[in-house]
Amino acid sequence: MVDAVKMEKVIFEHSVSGRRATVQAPAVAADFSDLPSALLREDKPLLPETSELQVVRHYTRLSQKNFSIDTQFYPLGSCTMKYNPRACNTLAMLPNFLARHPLAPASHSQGFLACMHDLQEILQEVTGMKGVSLTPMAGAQGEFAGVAMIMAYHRQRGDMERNEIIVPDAAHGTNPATAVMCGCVVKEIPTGPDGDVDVEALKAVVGPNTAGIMLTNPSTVGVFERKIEEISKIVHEAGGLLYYDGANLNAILGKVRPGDMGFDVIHMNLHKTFSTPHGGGGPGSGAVGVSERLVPFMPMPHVLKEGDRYRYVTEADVPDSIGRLSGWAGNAGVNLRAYIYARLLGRDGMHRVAEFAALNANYLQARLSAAGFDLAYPDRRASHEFIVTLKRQAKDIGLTATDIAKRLLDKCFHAPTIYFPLLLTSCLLIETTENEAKEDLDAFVEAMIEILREAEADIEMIKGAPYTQPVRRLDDVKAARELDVVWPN
Amino acid sequence: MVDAVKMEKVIFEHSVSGRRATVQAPAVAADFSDLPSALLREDKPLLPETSELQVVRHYTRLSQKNFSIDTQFYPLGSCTMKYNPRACNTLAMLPNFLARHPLAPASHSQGFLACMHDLQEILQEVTGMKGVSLTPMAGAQGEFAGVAMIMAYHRQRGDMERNEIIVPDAAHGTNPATAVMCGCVVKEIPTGPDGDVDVEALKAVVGPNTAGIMLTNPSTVGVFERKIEEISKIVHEAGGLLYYDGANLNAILGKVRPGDMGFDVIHMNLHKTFSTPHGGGGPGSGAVGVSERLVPFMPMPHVLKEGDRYRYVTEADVPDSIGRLSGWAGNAGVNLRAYIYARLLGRDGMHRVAEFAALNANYLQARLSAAGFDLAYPDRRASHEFIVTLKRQAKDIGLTATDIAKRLLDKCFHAPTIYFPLLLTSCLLIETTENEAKEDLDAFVEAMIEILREAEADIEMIKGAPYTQPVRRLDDVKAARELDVVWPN
Amino acid sequence: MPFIPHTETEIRSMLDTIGVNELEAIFDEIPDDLRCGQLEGVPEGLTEYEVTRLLHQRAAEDQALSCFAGAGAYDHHIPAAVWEITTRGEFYSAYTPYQAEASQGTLQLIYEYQSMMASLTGMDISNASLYDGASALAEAVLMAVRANRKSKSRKLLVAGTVNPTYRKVTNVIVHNQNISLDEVPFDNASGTTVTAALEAHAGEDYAALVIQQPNFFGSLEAVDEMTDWAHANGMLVVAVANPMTLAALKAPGQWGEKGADIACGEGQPLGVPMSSGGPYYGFMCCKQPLARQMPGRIVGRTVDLDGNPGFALTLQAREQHIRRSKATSNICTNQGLCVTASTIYMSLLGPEGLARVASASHKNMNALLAAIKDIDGVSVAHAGPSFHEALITLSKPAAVVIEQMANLGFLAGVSVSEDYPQYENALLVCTTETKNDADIAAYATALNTVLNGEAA
Amino acid sequence: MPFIPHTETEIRSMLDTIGVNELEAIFDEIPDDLRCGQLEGVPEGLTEYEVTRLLHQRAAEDQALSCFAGAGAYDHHIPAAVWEITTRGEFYSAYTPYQAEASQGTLQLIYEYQSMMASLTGMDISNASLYDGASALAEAVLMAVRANRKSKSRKLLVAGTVNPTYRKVTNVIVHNQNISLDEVPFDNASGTTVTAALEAHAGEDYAALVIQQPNFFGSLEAVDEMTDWAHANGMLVVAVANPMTLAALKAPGQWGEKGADIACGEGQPLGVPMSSGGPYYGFMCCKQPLARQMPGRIVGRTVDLDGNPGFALTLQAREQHIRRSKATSNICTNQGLCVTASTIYMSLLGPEGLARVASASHKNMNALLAAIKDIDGVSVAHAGPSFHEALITLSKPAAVVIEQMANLGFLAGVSVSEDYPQYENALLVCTTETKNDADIAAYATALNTVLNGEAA
Ligand SMILES: Cc1ncc(COP(=O)(O)O)c(C=O)c1O
Ligand SMILES: Cc1ncc(COP(=O)(O)O)c(C=O)c1O
Repeated sequence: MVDAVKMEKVIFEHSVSGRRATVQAPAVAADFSDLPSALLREDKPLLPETSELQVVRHYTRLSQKNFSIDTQFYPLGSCTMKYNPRACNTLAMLPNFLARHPLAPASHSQGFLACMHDLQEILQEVTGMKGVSLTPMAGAQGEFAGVAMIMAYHRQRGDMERNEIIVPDAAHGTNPATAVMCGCVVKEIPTGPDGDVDVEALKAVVGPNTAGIMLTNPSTVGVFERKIEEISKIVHEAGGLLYYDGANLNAILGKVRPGDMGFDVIHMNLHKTFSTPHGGGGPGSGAVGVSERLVPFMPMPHVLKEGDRYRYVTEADVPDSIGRLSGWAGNAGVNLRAYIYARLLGRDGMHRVAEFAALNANYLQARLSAAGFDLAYPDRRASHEFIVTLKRQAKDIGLTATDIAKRLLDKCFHAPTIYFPLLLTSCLLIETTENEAKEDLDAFVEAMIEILREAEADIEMIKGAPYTQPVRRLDDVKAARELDVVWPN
Repeated sequence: MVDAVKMEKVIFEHSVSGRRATVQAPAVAADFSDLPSALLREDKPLLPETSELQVVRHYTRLSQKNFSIDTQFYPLGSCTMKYNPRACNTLAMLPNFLARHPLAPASHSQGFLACMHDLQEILQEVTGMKGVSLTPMAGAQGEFAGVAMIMAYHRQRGDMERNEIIVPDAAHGTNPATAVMCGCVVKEIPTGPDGDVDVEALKAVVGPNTAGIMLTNPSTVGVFERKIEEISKIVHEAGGLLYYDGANLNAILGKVRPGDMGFDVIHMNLHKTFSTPHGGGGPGSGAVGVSERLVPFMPMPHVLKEGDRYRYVTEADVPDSIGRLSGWAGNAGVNLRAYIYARLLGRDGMHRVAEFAALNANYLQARLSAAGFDLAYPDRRASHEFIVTLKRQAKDIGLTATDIAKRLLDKCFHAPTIYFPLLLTSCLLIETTENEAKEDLDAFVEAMIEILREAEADIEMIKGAPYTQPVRRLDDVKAARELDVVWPN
Repeated sequence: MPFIPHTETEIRSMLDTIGVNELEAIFDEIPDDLRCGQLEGVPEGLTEYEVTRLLHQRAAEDQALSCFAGAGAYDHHIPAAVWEITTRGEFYSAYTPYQAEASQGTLQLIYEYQSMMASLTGMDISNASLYDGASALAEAVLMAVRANRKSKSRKLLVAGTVNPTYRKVTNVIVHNQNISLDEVPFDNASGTTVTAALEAHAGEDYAALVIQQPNFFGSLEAVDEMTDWAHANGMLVVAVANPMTLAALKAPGQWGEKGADIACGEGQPLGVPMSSGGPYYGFMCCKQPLARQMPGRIVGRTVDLDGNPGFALTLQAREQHIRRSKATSNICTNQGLCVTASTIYMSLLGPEGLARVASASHKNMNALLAAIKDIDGVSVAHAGPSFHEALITLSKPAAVVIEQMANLGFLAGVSVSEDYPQYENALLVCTTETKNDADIAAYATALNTVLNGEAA
Repeated sequence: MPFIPHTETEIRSMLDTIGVNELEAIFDEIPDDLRCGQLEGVPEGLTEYEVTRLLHQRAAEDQALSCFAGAGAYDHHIPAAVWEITTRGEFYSAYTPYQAEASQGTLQLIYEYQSMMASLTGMDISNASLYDGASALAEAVLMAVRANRKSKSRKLLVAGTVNPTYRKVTNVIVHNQNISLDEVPFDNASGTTVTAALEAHAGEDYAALVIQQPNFFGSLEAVDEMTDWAHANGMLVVAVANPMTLAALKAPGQWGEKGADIACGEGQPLGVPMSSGGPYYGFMCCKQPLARQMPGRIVGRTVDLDGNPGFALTLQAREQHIRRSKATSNICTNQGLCVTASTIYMSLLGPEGLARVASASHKNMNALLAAIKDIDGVSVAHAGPSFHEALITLSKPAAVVIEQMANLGFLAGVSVSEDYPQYENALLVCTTETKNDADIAAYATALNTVLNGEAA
């Protein structure tokens, strides 16, 4: 039975020359006859020529082909797929907020600036840092800002040689990539069998060229770095600074503060811990917090409060700033959503985030372990996420992480993370946030058990999954080999 | 393969005692100790105890189980499923409009009242009537207002005997039901083989007790009543008034005006012709327009313009009004949407509505006829809709209207109307509005041909349709016999 | 051509298929002399941007007032999720769920709604909505007359404390069928119905007694006694209820010995914006024996060909599209989308949340009365507890006060002396959970200024 | 507990399963002395209603000004459908489409987006977005340095008419890698780059020449000549474009003989609200040979196990999660939701609609300049055509004028003398299709009042 409900043409296939959504453009025909004709375009760009109804229908139907937090449990490790409160969206999209030009004078922007200032203060408090700038537009840009500040700090002290950034092998790919973008050399150190950093390896690599270390804590393998104080001491004594990759902040929010652990700079993924939506790929916000010594270097602009008035800093206020990272002030609308979320949570709510994220993760870990799944770090507490390894099942019945991931889709669960961290093969990185209810975790466990049974009975069936999605398993190799990235190919 | 994606529990199954969406209620616990305890409830009402995420997820998922204009072509005859422009919704929901209490003083309501006044004027113009009241809350209430005005008119003239309302047998069920609600006796007259009213039968039934006739034109069988002027004369000469059921106004908007055809009162389904959404069952708006003689009887309140100020009429302004039909002024927010739609269309747009609705209907009729489907009225023009009869296919291969309807769902088309008009059995009443594109009509024809072929090959397969929906064909008989209308049953 | 996708080429080819030469030819069955003219009264079309600007201007003219008015329309907080989900295209732009298999979303939601309303009201069954609270009362009255086979009078008793607009609307709708309402006077001092007033009608033939709880003044009626009295006198009991208050107050189904027979009212307090009075929705619930007299749509749970559960419209034989002139009502299109919003609202609030809303609304009224009762020129009309509305009388005409308060940013309340001339300069005031202590203090200050020309 | 569904009973049972006694025990691997304190700096939690009220108040403080400012952020009309669809939960709350089968909606949309952008810019391939226009230029610069294997200098030439903020941001991002930008001076009278200025660098080793069209002043550069010159001198050409203007202007891919090599810029004009400067998105397109140097995600069309078409992320080997320190960029999360909005926007506008937006914006600038050029104290800085922005100089400091105009309800423009000291009291003004004749007249009147203390 062909499932017509699943099909959706490419928008250009709905296009008919001359058709258009007339109410959406000025009533007067276009006329550029006063401009030099050599500078004008001759061809008609390939934009759809469609009616408004066709566009609404097409994209509404496309949207239905996505899994999302609003429709499915989404235990995607490292991604912190929390509920995105609808109020954050509604309020951030109040007409006056949307209509504000980024260069509107401060005199007419006190409402918006007050929100940004309050958010800076809240983030400072929960991270234990001494300054916050909201301008980085995602985690990776926050990392960039952080490493750039570390470099600026060393250089300002005349320390011209420090150009090595130490990165554990379990780190997210953005960490080493960022270090390189900042002109640094990456020194990789291994992770021990218990998930903690190999301190001896660290000791071996620190030295006069050490600019800093980038750490995630809890790390990307889902465990809290117990030797954090020792690491901090080693790096600081060597003259390096500590960078905290705050993508996993959800695991410790309200419990431990990176500032108290000795970090000099942190980026936060507000699109994770502060629940701004991920939007199918972004936008995010990678706000950075810094310790005292890095305050002068923070990226511009941030908001100052003078008396009861707010304004953005100018170059004159912060001569040592690493400068601007975006055209204006970062993803303001995302920061607004984070602010609203923070106010809804409040002090008490902040304390509960990590508590319940960890409760859920440890509960799920215990149940899956009891159900016969192997844990990557069976002797450790889960942080807000944990790793199931499928080495045994892969060997015994050929069941891979990808198979489980695809089959979970048929059971209406988004798959856990399977491609990361790179150092573990055939594993599932499972993160369940504080927002999910016990019965949904239980249902997930049932689904996992069911898949295991199905695989034991008929591994070929599992290899064919998913069966209920708009498409079956896709040919990634063909996608890369026979590149078809624009229509018509 | 069980399609988990299709399943959705009842919300109460997500409920856990003590769980709640805490940010949505005041922080202080409830306390009614100052009220007489005998008047307080002891049991906890069965409302879900769920988290905000669970609620959002549940209802988002439920929504995906609907067909709708925004996702499918929806050729549901008599229902005028037009595109509901998103701007109408967005603008009608501007905070100040939503926050206006119905009894806010006129001095602080000039913006809203101006919109209502302008809409009255526009509707008056396009219907050719002399007054418009926006208060009826749906077509049926518009009918009630219309018949009540007719009765009030006769009574005011001392004409106490007129209590018969003539209704063609093809009329929508609301027509006779309304007449009865107004205390009238229904006189049914037959429809001729060409779809026009049987004039001789009409002549036989009119008389001194005739209060009026309720007509739909084009009628519910999809053809324009050619003898309308004659009918008008017959009824008026007998002392009766003419009621126009404007549910089909889309067929003539910008082409003919009911006022010019001699009608005394019309109701409009703004949720059809003026494209306010149908909302899965409402709300609608059944604005009424009246000829000169019925102006004093219009339902309250409507908006007056005095100089450049607007206000609602009071009882003192319109002592002969039939009175109020709703707590305030009808479905104000729906009327706002209709107003916005009318302004987007404007004069030119109004002229094109019927033109293109009829073009689409006649094109589809011609194509389906050429494809071998029988038309109920092969010698007539389609108005904005038309009827395909399946008598032949029912006899030959047992294919019914219901079968086609259900199978169309599998092909991603909403079914045409199959339950109405009652006088034709096994037929499809097909309405395609002006908003649908030619290729979508063509695709519909292809689907119809395909179903015919499928039925010829395997009628049992067709009887099992639909296969792709969240449920297969439902047992209506069981639903009525073993009534399960509240949870837990 | 707004919203019309046809290109010239397509129009030509479609006309060819039809076999005509021009668009006009499609209308050749319409007599020439009936063709309409230029429609000069309709303004030229605007682009979406122009309309957007116009509507923003119009909205800006209607400054939002701090709302202390109720009288049937209430200013509650509506969670953002409610309308974001309600206006999703699949709910917003669907028709009535006649094709059940393609409408499971709407159908299941209505089933859930029915369950919630039946429980809130303590009834066995709920319909899928009527137009609004006022017209729902009219339908309840018609239903009671149909259902009470023993009564022949076509008359009902209605407490004078029932919303006067509801009574007017009901009268407009039912009087054509020679049904009439007799008013039971209330006690001016307490603002509630006293038994003596009912006793005056003992033994008379009435189809039903209509009681509103909390009543129009926000006061609490002795519903148990009234219900028992009505039943003892062969009448049915129609309850008019504010569903928000049912989180706290005894459900109509539990009034007295046997409970009210029909409960109806305005659904607006449950997640529907005030929006100038509509769209709202009327709810109606009843006891099982009356089910087949119920007007409006009902959704039932059943099974599909595979035996899986599913939902469909049921008991349609009551409705106009089947039963025509013998239907229980002419209602067809109802207020589905508002019911969608309410169902989501009730799910977000839950029993505890709704009770908190009720409690905060009530406590704010206590606080408001405390804050204004000593202002010169203000008297609180009724002794006894108020839920979240109360009647006050003023030293100046209510209309004047309302106008001047509006200029200070407040919707002061609703003037009711027209309907209740026994109270001079009477203002019905209301508080919901959206008010805080500062709002109440500001209101009191403004009222003092308006009445006494000075700041408090 | 905001957004936390756990009941006490559930917490107990979950702790039992884990095998601990209390919540705190889950954190027993964290050293005690690291536990954080009370977080006194965080205010108490608010209910959604309280936050709603607070944010409405804050928004009301920022009165919307009639916007005549551009400089990279533009006040275009955004059809209502755009964000109503974009914020549907399925787009809004989905992650990056790593699980392709469960993300076909987002993936197909991005494929459509790539196709539209590639066509608008006249390029072969587009990525799925970068952060914003400014940082996109930085990525383009890094990409050009990687791609131009013949160049060893790690230097680029940049026209002085390229948005100065973009140049600053680029510098912040690339200087760590010892890449630097040399500025090409422009002609003060025309506000455009003249060939002589380029000729000064003939034969020098630069990786690329960066050209903005229309340039920062809204003036039109001789892009064909500049492109050919750069190519003749072994440089790549990086075009910075406003995609709205590409409905009218020659696509960068067609500049000169061979076309620019990389096109980038700010996507905001295509359906993204001004929103205080973000989130916007940077677009980037290039010619086929440079494809594997492209930063960011790319979606490709492929087939599934049944041979049906489907979409997936492709060329991931360039990206940080695979290539780590050797990736083409560190970008991971991009600006997907804004791309969603833009794709819907472009579909609603189509080629003709976008051209009309461009044309109306341009004509309004002609009208504005005509309306203000004779006001005492105003001079138009540049001869030659402007697209929809232009530089004017004033008799008073721009900052003062902006402040006073704001008090009259206008955002007068952007002050640019800090970046271009050669122009005194310079204001960059902009018009879009949202302005009408009355708006322009009102602006002129207000400007005259501010400059000359009187009504026009
Ligand atoms: C551990 C870690 N670090 C860094 C990042 C990068 O953040 P972003 O994607 O916002 O750039 C991510 C998320 O993707 C992450 O999981
Ligand atoms: C011909 C006709 N008349 C009357 C009605 C009743 O209108 P409503 O459903 O708005 O009450 C309808 C639509 O349902 C109809 O199609």
